[in-house]
Amino acid sequence: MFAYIVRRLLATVPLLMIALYAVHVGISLTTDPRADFYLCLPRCQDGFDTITEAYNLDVNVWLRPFTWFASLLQGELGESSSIGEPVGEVLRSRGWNTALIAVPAFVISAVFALLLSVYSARHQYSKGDYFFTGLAFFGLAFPSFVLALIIQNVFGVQLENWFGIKPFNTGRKTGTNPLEILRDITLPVMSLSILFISADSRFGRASMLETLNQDYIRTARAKGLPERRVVWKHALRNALIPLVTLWALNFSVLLGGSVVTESIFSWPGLGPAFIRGLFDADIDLILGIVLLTGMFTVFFNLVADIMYGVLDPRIRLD
Amino acid sequence: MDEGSDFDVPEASDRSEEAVPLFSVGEVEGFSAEDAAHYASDELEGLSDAPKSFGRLAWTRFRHHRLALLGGIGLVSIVLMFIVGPMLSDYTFDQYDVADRLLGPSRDHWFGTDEIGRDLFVRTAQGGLYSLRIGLIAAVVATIAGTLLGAVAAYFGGWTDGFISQLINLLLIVPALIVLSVFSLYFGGDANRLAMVLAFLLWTRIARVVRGVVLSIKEQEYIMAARASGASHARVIFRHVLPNVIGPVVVEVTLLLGTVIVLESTLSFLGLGVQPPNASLGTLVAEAKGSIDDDPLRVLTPGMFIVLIVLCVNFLGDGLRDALDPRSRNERN
Amino acid sequence: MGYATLLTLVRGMSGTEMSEPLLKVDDMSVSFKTDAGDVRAVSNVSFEISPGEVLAVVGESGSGKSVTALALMRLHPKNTETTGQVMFDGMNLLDLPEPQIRSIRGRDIAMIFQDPMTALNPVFSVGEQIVEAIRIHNDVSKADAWAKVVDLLQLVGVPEPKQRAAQYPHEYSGGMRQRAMIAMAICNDPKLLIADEPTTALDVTVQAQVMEVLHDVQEATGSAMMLITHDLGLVAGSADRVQVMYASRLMERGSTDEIFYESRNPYTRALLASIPDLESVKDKLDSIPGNPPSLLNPPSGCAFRPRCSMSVPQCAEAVPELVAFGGNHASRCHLATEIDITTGVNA
Amino acid sequence: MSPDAAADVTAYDSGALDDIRADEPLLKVRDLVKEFPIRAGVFRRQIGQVQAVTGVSFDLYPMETLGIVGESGCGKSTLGRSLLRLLEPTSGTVTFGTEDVTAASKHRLRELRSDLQMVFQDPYASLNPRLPIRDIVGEPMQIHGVPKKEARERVGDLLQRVGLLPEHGNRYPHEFSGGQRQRIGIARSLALRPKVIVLDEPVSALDVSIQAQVLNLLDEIQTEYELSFIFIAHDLSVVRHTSDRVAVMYLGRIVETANRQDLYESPAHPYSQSLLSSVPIADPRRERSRKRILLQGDVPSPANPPSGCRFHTRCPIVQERCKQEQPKLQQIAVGHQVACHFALQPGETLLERTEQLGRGAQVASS
Repeated sequence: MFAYIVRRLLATVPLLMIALYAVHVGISLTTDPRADFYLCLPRCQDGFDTITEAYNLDVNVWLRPFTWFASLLQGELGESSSIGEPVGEVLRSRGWNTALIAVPAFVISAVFALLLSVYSARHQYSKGDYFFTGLAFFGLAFPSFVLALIIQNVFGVQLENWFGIKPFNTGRKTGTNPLEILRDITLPVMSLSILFISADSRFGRASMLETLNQDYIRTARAKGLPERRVVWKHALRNALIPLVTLWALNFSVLLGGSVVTESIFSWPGLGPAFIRGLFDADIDLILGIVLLTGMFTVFFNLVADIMYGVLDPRIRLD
Repeated sequence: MDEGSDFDVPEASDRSEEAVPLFSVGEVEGFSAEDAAHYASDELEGLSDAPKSFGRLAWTRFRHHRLALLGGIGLVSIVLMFIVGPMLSDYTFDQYDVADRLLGPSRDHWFGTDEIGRDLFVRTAQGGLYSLRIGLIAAVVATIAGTLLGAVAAYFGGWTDGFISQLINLLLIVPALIVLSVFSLYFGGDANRLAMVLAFLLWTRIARVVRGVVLSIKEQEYIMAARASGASHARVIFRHVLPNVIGPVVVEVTLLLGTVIVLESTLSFLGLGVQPPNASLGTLVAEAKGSIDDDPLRVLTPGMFIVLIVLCVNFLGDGLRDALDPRSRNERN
Repeated sequence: MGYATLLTLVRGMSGTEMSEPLLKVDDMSVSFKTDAGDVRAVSNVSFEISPGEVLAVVGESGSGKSVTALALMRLHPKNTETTGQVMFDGMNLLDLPEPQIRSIRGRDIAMIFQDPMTALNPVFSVGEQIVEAIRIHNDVSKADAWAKVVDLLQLVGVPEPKQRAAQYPHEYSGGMRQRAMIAMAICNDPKLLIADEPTTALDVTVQAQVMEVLHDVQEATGSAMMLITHDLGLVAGSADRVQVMYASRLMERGSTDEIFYESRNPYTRALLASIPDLESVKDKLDSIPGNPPSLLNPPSGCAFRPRCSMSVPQCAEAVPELVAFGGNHASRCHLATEIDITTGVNA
Repeated sequence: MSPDAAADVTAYDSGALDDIRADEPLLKVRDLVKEFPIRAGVFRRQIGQVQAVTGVSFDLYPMETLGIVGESGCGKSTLGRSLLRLLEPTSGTVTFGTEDVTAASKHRLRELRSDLQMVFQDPYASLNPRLPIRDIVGEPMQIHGVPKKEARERVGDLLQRVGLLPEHGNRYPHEFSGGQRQRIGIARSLALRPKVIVLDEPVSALDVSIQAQVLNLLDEIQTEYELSFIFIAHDLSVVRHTSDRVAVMYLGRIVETANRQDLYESPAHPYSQSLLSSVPIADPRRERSRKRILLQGDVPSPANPPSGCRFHTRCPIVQERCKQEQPKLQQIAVGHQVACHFALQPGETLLERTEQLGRGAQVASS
């Protein structure tokens, strides 16, 4: 088991490095933090040199990532130029905010998607199945920004216009008591959940249907098991196997910060920081976020594979 | 091809039933060597009028798929509206009139006007076409690249397969939107370059599907039968492998088209995609989002067009999947 | 061997005396709804099984033999309509409420399926799956059930049953899995065992082992058995009575000897004649021309008519009735009485 | 029956048979071995190999049918495919007439395939679903440069010969039943006028009543086209019906070969006897009076075959020597070879031998 984990990490870490390298070179090739200084050059030579040094701009573009890697090895992530804090600090505080909506959204979407998949698969071609499948189709067609804007407008603004009540906040306030936080997170969590439920429930339905058509389900029924037990014990455990990978992917995406939803709800998470970093050519911040999301992906994929082994005895991890 | 086969290939299973499909629809009646002529003349004719090729059969199944038909018709009407609509309008895409700013829908301006008085109907139509164009180019490029790389990986196996699979993993490791944002901000711009960036990220989906299909086709007995007849590798690939890949690829392309349109509009919404003076549905939403509280319709109209287009495309893809996937033949009742 | 022959004889005799059948299927029809219309997979089938007897249901693929078994257990797919009556223990299984039919499944009637590779759930150990079958119908502790599982596995010839019980299906070979399936089927001493092509997926030598086990347990428990198969060889060695199905209908039924030596049905006779013999060589096999009919669009009258060497104009007009020949022997053929039973493959 | 059966045989001839006499074997197989690598891990390293076929030798004579029987995993299908180099043999030779097939160049192999053909087991998987029957049957001729017009006519003739109509050429595989598809597969294999056809379980996917049709058809075309068959099957009754000589395989090796009569009436290898005794007979009286030998356990995995005689783990008359020493194929009568240290004498049954060894009780049943 331990050997397996080590081997997996050894196989994926280089991939992560290549990705970071590509992002670094890509940004370096197309931006120059000294852009403003070129116009005033002889006068502001000092400032020009300071930035050149700070960003190692005299090093060849293709070699520049290695300086970054070198400082990474010493635990240094650099300083975010757009926010003005150390990248590590930005990732920590913003990551916390992101987690505040990512974890509930993940849990809610996983649970609902699972319930809907089981329902739709058990009642295939029933009215309820058509309804939920239709809804999922509809939800899948919504770009996240359209959905978030609508939810923000309806629940954050129009409720107040129509009924004079304002149950939810449209962004992160500073409150720390649980009720405040609940008011803050409801709308972004709702937006994210709807998107993920739509995608996962269709996948889950297909997986569940395939499992319910297997011979061993017929065997379970022939034993005299109640349908509830056939579905929740015999079918679900098999149907979960492909879903686990999907969830791992979802969770790492959510934890990496959803750029669109967080921006729309003015949520001080990783997403808006990333966008700002992009426009300001804040290379250290971008790399920090790519590193973080990449690590999440690697980690949760590993978790998914271990879960595989737990769920399916045919898979041996060694 | 043979060198690559590992030990799960060869032994024939000893099944001895399942000879006649239980409910084959176009079943031909029986023949023995002796009285074939007699049988065929009266039994065969009544059952099916024309030989049913795979394509024909798929088309029949597709026609019976109501959602798919709806998707197809919807998509065609939206595109027609986008093309014909602006011709009927008195306004053009970038003609502005500050006196007419922020008008609501009227007979003159069907969807109203924006902050500098441009006609929103014409802008929506043009933006929609622009979105579709990017989506199509990206989907086509991703499909060609994905099909080639996926087929090559599966057909040759070994190190080629390993390399391409790792490339796919690489693109999976960092979330798509993050990479896309970086690349489209710095390499994007006009429609073609944005489409290339999108395609660069999305070819992996096609490649994975094609790789899987080719791997399973490679093991089919008809491939071995063709080789037993003396067919060359080229003949096997072009006559026996690729035609059987087309179905799954077509399905995947339609689904991909939906994804591309959503991704493009998202990027454009974030300001990372289409740049002014061009507009796509995503930028139209972004332009209007500031005034959403006073005038939600201006956000909803382009937003809903994205939803409608993607919905139609997905319906189409779903129908094609049912029509082209032989396994789903008897599933519906 | 003598013992078995004796048993068959005893059963054959007692069969006539026994008045109360265990299972009585009356005029059962099963149809599937498909895109292309309704498909009748079983048409007006009636039969009985007496306690302790082995009834073989024989037919080619698509003849409706497996559907019959699934339908009387109500395990068929959803888009199915079943009519008729299936009496078991004084109850009609076809309109029993769901909880009651469930309490019969696995306890009074148990099934063994064709493909042991797919019929066991891959994610639970073999022991767990049998324990579940025991505990769903009996109020016993897990430990007691587990002990019984070990005994059962021993009984069906799984070596080292204690260790094997904790293993997963993928760690079993094909033959061992089918033994485990048998253990699961007999764990509640069912009155009726339905074996649906129990050896089709197995190699010949393993097939012989599994049939042997099946027989031993059937005799040991005194269960009746409905053996569904396409293999007439299997039937010859193990059935008391046989019924032959073709294109959804029962074509002929009778004692094993009546079917093999005195068949009064052209289909049965042609089927027997088309089997290559292991112990002698013929120049040319007597093949049946044509193909089994499409159930979607069955021929008028007798379904076998287009392939039958004896057909007369009458065959196209009406579906023949079952003609009885004393005892349990009956044949569905207009010409049943005219068939010369002294000629034939085995006679 | 077919008017042109003998007329243009030479048109597609590879020429490999020009110099052999009629009583010489058409196909000589010597020490054929086919190994498959077992790979594992991220880098797909080879961690071992499966010997699917181990040192198989036999001859096939003109117009003869050689049956190859065995249980799943015994390597019979792999053997069939290796003969035609559809799987590249690991070692050994296959000589067709005067020519070494295993050494032939790719180009020459293609020519040779006009003489060596194959019919596959699965009538659903062996026909490309996208092509009309006309193209499926005509493809070999297209590849080997038969003029289009002639090819079209011959496709019609071939379809008619296998019991279909020329008009069926326009139809697609899914419109046919299993038996009809198998006829189409046979028509395809006949297209180039081959000398040898390897039939890989040609009827095992078919219903009994259809089986007989196809077997009769095969019988007819063999005489008509003067073909030699290698008939691979697991069904011993079918093999008895079709074959002149029979080879029994177990875990990659031939354990016994004999002509049909000898093999079925006095099998000398304990495996052959138990295999025969396992087959149920469709005759209740004979079945009741039969004594059956039950082998213990399943066939071992070919990835890890037993030492010595590969059958020793299941053999009811196993001796110490069998575990150490691998028996060679030895002649025990004319044309009858067996690979067993303790082969059964003519007329001796396995049951008698086990009783002699005091093991009778464990193996016999009725």
